[in-house]
Amino acid sequence: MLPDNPAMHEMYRRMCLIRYFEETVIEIHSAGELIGPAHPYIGEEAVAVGACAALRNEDRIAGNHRSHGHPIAKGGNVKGAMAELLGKVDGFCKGKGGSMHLADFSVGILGESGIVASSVPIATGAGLAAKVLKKDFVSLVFFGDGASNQGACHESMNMASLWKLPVIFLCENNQYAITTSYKNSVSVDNVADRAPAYGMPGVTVDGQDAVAVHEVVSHAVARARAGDGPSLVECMTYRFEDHSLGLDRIRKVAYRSDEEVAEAMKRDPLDIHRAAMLKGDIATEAECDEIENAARAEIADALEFARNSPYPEPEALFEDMYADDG
Amino acid sequence: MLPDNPAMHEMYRRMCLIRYFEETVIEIHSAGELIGPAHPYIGEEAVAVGACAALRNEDRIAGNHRSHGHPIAKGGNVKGAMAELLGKVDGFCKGKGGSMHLADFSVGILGESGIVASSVPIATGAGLAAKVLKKDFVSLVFFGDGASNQGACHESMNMASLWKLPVIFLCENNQYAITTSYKNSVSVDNVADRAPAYGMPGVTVDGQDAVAVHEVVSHAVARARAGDGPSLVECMTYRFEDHSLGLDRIRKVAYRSDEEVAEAMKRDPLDIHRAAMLKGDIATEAECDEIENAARAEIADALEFARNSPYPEPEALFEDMYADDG
Amino acid sequence: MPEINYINALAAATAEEMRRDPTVIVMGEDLRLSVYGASAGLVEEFGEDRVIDTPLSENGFFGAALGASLCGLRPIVETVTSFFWVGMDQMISQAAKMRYMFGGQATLPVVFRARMFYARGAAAHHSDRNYNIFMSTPGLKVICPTNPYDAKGLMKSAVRSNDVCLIFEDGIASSSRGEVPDDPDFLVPFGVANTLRTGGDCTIVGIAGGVDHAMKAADQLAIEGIECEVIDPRTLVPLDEVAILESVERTGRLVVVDPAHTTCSAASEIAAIVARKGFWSLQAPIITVASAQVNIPYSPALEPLVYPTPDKVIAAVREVMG
Amino acid sequence: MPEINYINALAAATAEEMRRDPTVIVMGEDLRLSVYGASAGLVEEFGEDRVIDTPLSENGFFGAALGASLCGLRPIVETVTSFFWVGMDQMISQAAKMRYMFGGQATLPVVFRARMFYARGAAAHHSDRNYNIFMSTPGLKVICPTNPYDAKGLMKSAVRSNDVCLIFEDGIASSSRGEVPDDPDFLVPFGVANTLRTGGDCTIVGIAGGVDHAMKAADQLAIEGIECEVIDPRTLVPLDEVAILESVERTGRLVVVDPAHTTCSAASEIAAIVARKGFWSLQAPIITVASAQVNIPYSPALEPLVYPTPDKVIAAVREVMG
Ligand SMILES: Cc1ncc(C[n+]2csc(CCOP(=O)(O)OP(=O)(O)O)c2C)c(N)n1
Ligand SMILES: Cc1ncc(C[n+]2csc(CCOP(=O)(O)OP(=O)(O)O)c2C)c(N)n1
Ligand SMILES: [Mg+2]
Ligand SMILES: [Mg+2]
Repeated sequence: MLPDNPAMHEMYRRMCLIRYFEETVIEIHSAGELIGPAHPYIGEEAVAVGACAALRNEDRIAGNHRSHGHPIAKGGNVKGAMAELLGKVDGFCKGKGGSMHLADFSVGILGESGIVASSVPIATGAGLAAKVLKKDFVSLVFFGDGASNQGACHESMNMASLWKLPVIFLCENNQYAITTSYKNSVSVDNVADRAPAYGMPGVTVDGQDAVAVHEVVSHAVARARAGDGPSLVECMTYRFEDHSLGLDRIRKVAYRSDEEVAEAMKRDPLDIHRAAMLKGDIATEAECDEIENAARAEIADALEFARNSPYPEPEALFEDMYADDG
Repeated sequence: MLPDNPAMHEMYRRMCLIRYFEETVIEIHSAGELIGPAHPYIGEEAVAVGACAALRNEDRIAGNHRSHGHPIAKGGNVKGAMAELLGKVDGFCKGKGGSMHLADFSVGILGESGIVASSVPIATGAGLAAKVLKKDFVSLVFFGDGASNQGACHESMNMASLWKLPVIFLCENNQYAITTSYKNSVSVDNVADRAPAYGMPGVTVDGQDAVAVHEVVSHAVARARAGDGPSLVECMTYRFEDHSLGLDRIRKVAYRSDEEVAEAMKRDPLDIHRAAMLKGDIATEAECDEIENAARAEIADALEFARNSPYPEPEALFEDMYADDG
Repeated sequence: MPEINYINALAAATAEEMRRDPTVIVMGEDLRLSVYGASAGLVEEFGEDRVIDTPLSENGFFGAALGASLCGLRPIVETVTSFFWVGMDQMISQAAKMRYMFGGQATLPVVFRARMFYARGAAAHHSDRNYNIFMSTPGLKVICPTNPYDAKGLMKSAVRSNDVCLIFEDGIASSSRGEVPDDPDFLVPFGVANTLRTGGDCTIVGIAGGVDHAMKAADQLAIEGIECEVIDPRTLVPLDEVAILESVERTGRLVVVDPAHTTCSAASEIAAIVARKGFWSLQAPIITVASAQVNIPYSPALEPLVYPTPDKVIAAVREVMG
Repeated sequence: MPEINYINALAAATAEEMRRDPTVIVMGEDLRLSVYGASAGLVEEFGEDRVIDTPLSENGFFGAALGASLCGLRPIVETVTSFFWVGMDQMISQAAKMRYMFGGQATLPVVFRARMFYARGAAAHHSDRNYNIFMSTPGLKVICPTNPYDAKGLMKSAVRSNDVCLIFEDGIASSSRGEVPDDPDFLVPFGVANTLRTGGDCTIVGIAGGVDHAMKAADQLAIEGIECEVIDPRTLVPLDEVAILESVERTGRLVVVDPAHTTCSAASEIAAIVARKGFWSLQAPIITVASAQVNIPYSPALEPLVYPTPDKVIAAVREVMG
């Protein structure tokens, strides 16, 4: 079932925000304004946006190193994200986390993680809290095809299934972990094929199509909220850019053929969503343009905001270590 | 296919050795002669013996905390095992390892591990060496139903399958991890149901029947040696004794009903094997008795030997830390 | 005050805090049947939702406890020091770092209770005393109660703390008995050392099981007329440096007793602190009496040689007395 | 001697040893395409059987490397310090303990090469400098090459060693260039410190990236007439205590520079050793210049404040000079 029209518009808006955010990041990174590592989400926007469109504000998410798309999709504000990337006080994490550690607890974002698969148990614990406290939020965790091979995923899926926790394990299968094809790292055809090993449903879905992702995740969310336990959703997608900004060496090595990249880029998730809206009379060309323009402006504002935000004071170095001691 | 007669006899002999070894351990433990924790294998003898009967001397095994059965089944000498338990210099490990760390590299025993599931990656690495060095030994690792939930198992099975390593993952499903039923720790009906998640064959077999175990493991070994990769074999079995000697508290708690224990003990692996030999005219009553008596004598000798073996000298404390520095 | 043993003090602290605060839960292996004693009676009183037996998946359930703590629960996790290695990524990458990394957004009220086995043939895989490693990692609180009174009071403080607290339960201390208040608001604060004995000749700082050795050594030395001041820091993070430095100012001498491996130990850290901040008071070298830098052997003939003993402490004090 | 950079020195050492000994293999993530530079050209020369790209499963493949080493291979594993946490059980329970636990039966010729990121916003999850933790655990050799010469020579020694060797590659050092012998049997031995500069006023021990700061500080101080002796231990296990103690005997003063967190650091350990064995030579407190006890922040405004700098070293030396 298609989300209603405002939801479809909002999904497009968030996909545009992510795209332009990432384009801006690439720009300022190559200009030397941003120095840390950063992993662009371009090409995968439909995954985070489709998934988060199935969630409520109080639902929790956790993510990984490819980290800008998830918080924006969940409704985190882009100013806080951009300021964080520049290491400024108005960043989500007061500049302490940076690109790989975006988090906005106010909208249910429990944080990204630079250690691959490390947030999977965290998200499982969020589900445990929902169950024990008898609250009806659910928890969704984004992890990659590479990450799926970590023991943390196995342990988490097993626990979530045993305890029927409201958790959605969402694998973003962009087909590579840095240079390694999932065909050389995952010993079955699809990551979702592992769901039966935990007694949970597993689905593989077209991750370039936000509507398709939304639908599958909505089922998983409904199941979780009903107390029927976790699901594994694998979204097949493709990373259009390099693995990471700042790891130049990888640009030069040919782990993906030009044809493969070109072929994959034909299925741009923004184009697909725009086309779906036009085709379904959900938005006009002008409305789509309007959404794009507004998103562009919002990102430009965010950059401006981030640039104007001050750096943290030296005293901040010692703050936020412990909760009890202020 | 049944092993030949001498092999059937040898299997019985090793099962008897394990049984009497364990009975002796329980005895000297309650007399205070043995002080460390020790996890009796009584009731599970058919698993280790059936499995190791399918192996050659140069094949490798690794194990866990329930650690006396595996080395005896693989042909490790019982004197070295008993002396190790008493912390004497003639122990397998010169008294440094004790019950949970038996190892006899001379017959392919890469060692037991007190950390649950920790030897699973080790055994996988042994398989990797066989492959890279183009040797035809295989590697078999024993782990419990509880252990199967550790991430180490997931990672190891995935790697072994990807690389088609000659590894047999042998789960001793004795149905409990200390007091926890596998039904509350494994989110599928059988541990072997997880094999498809790694693209490898998985079989559940009656672990009280050494012949049945031998047959299934033989298939897995043949497959491994042929370069077709790993298998997961789950042996359904039952621990007749307490989880551990020296953890008295657990004796008192009723995590298994008396009826359940009594029912399980009706299927004694030694009785089953003896009956199979008699029924198949593989051995006479007298031959069986003779095997038992010889085994009893061998264990009595081993205890004598262990008692007479000296304790390590204080200097030994600093020996065996590093290979390069002597 | 009733006299109870160490394990029961921890059990009492747990039950009291669970009664006080419905968000407190316990998680661990075989807790419901209380295999190790500190969770006795909990499932009967608080039900299966709050007393959670986990599968053998330390990395997974340590992380689940942390995640749950971000969403309103206050988990108490029971484990063994050696199993921290298995769940180390969650302990370091998440427990210790999350709050800071997220600019203070994450609050992680989790307690990890870790038993430390000792002597009696636990051997290398079950004999880790790794509090130094968690001291080294900023972001965690590290607590070593050495008697039932502290066990209860520090445990209750840990449950009420909004930070990740690691409680290391030394095998030696865990058989001790002592008087313990039953006031439900009895707490022992973090960062306040306990001076167990005063004396002007030498300061002995005891860590975890080292406190007992220090006291025995001090008793013995007193007979010879050497008066030692014995300090139990009780918490290693935060560490009561002031108490140690003031004592060394009075005595001019320092011996630190620590059953953990000597290299990069808590004992070495205290020595380094005093070598910097208390240097001008020192009249003799600082001696650390810690475990030999070998894995813990099984044999009853070898294992005792590894650890500090009262005799080794006495020898060290005599050495610094010159 | 050709001048090459640090990464290329490691790459050359690896290729030379692989040529010499067909049982040497490399394992790690994305090695075949040499994402990080030190495995360039290996797959072309040695084939896919000896250059193994692993899945993201550190605990699994660290353990597989150890298991393989028991059966005739000599694996070199490439990783990052922060990923040790994920594979910690294999590093501690197996790598460090197996040989001793099995009474010397297990021989584990494995090298773990761990990169340490530094500055430039790697943030908390990628900025661990955890060599102290592996020093603390008996059974491992801990190596910190600080220039291309040592990188190559120590790496080759590590590959030939029959023990588990951990090589920590400091981000600062890894951009350095220098002359490196191309003799295929060029080795740098373990346990022999390198005295980079002599001077009678103060000993500065530099660890990993701390060596560079120590040298810069010493150059600056020399202009003011303070002559420092700068020592690079090169290996932390085994540690050349004698070189350090002899230097302190000459200078009477000690500053230790270590980019790792200060608590329970290698720097604190060295301070503790000298406070015991070199006490009577000391004329001033021992100062350790190490990282502040906070997680590593991302912001370029904060991160540099954490680490030692030449200025902090200069201040420390001035302080001990009184
Ligand atoms: C535990 C761990 N190992 C290795 C890395 C280095 N690393 C960062 S991203 C990455 C690839 C992750 O692949 P995947 O999970 O598929 O996510 P993707 O980057 O494709 O989105 C690797 C190996 C890491 N950060 N953490
Ligand atoms: C990593 C780890 N966690 C916990 C323990 C404590 N422990 C020892 S044996 C055991 C149960 C193991 O169950 P299973 O794997 O089924 O083997 P079994 O004892 O039934 O043979 C537990 C929890 C341990 N030794 N290692
Ligand atoms: Mg990927
Ligand atoms: Mg079991």
